[in-house]
Amino acid sequence: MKALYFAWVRERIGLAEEEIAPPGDVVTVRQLIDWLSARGEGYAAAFANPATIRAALDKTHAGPNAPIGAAREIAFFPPMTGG
Amino acid sequence: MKALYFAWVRERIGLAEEEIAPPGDVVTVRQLIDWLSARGEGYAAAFANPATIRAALDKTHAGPNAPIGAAREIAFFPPMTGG
Amino acid sequence: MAQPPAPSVHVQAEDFDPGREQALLTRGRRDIGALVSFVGLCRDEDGALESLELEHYPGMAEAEIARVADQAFERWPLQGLTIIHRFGRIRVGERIVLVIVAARRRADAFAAAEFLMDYLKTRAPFWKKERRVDGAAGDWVEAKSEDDAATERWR
Amino acid sequence: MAQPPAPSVHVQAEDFDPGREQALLTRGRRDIGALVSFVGLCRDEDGALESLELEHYPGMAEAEIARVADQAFERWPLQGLTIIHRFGRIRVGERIVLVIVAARRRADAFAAAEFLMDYLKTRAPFWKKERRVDGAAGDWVEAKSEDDAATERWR
Repeated sequence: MKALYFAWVRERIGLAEEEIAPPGDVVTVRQLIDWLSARGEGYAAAFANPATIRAALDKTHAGPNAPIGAAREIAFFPPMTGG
Repeated sequence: MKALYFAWVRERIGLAEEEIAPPGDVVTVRQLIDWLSARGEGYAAAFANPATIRAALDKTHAGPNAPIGAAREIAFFPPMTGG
Repeated sequence: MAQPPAPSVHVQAEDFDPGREQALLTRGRRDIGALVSFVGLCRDEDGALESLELEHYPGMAEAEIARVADQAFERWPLQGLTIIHRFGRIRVGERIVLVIVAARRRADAFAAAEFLMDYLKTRAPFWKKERRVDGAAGDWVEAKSEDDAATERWR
Repeated sequence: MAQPPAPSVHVQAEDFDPGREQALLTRGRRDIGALVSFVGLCRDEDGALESLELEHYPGMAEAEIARVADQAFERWPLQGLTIIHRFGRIRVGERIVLVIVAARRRADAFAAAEFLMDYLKTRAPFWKKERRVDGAAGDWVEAKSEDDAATERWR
């Protein structure tokens, strides 16, 4: 699946997007965050405070317990500050 | 003093404005309405339902018990429908 | 921080340009974060209305709108305010009234704009008479008790 | 009564013209009594800010704004709706976002406009980074808990 990162999540990870292939036991958004956090310092810094991380599955907001399912795209970003 | 009439108050009285000289015992707006009502059919029709009459003394809203005092201009009109 | 300008209040027969008025209010300003504008239009109920004839009390209309504007400045931190109210013949689809509120924050701008419209409806000396498509003079528009209720909630 | 048109939603780098958008929304209409427009502008806090860089999530931004617009149409009887949100570099004093709501009655137009702004603030995928006058990259603007509270009141 494709992972997208925005704002300071993008800056800390150092990537705007990448292909990821999480193992089968990564079922929820929260589990995917934990799995990504173990990939390196940038990821660990980006996901250090899960309370400040928002996620979207196929461009729809998703909570930490949402199942990733067959989503083709997951995005991580800070709380929104548009408007 | 000058009396001004607006909207259907004006139409029923048949005048937009006139000079009036109420006697000294006409002290409040309500008493002036009663005094005017006795001047003829048009006035009586205009002021038949005091609940639908608003007044202004020198271009400031005034309630029925407000003293006319030294006001130079009094206006009578229906509830406002601007905006 | 610059002193907010005095409210701009106009009572006029001519139409106005909402975009131009917004631009005038914000030109060169760095302190405005939110601009709420309200335009009231002459709406047709059932195809029978040709226009409204708006009568007003010259002098009192301007004074009363200015009083309401001052109240808005006392109640909310505002950066600017424009109010235009037309009188005379206004056809269906045409603009009647404009309120623009500039503020740092959107909640203040929204609240002040709604307050101003509620107060203008019930306190500004304007009266609407209907003119019908068939040429007949229509009725005077009656004041709505819901407008009084809307005004009451600001007390 | 004509069916209200679909919401007009645009996510773009270019500036917009609020007056033109209002005119487009009301042109030829007889059923609109109230037009509430909100413009959010880039405000300078203390003279140190040069501009904001607005990052967004292409595709999701449009989709999320359209979802919020649909919710507004479900909650209030509306006659038309335009939403424009810019991205990219926006200097102090420039416009960021536009919401225009057309309705028969002003209470519906005001409520829907405020609802839309509250929801856009907390749900539309945009993020603001400050660029300072001294050339330094500033901070990412932090989400405000008051914005969450503003959104909560519509539940």
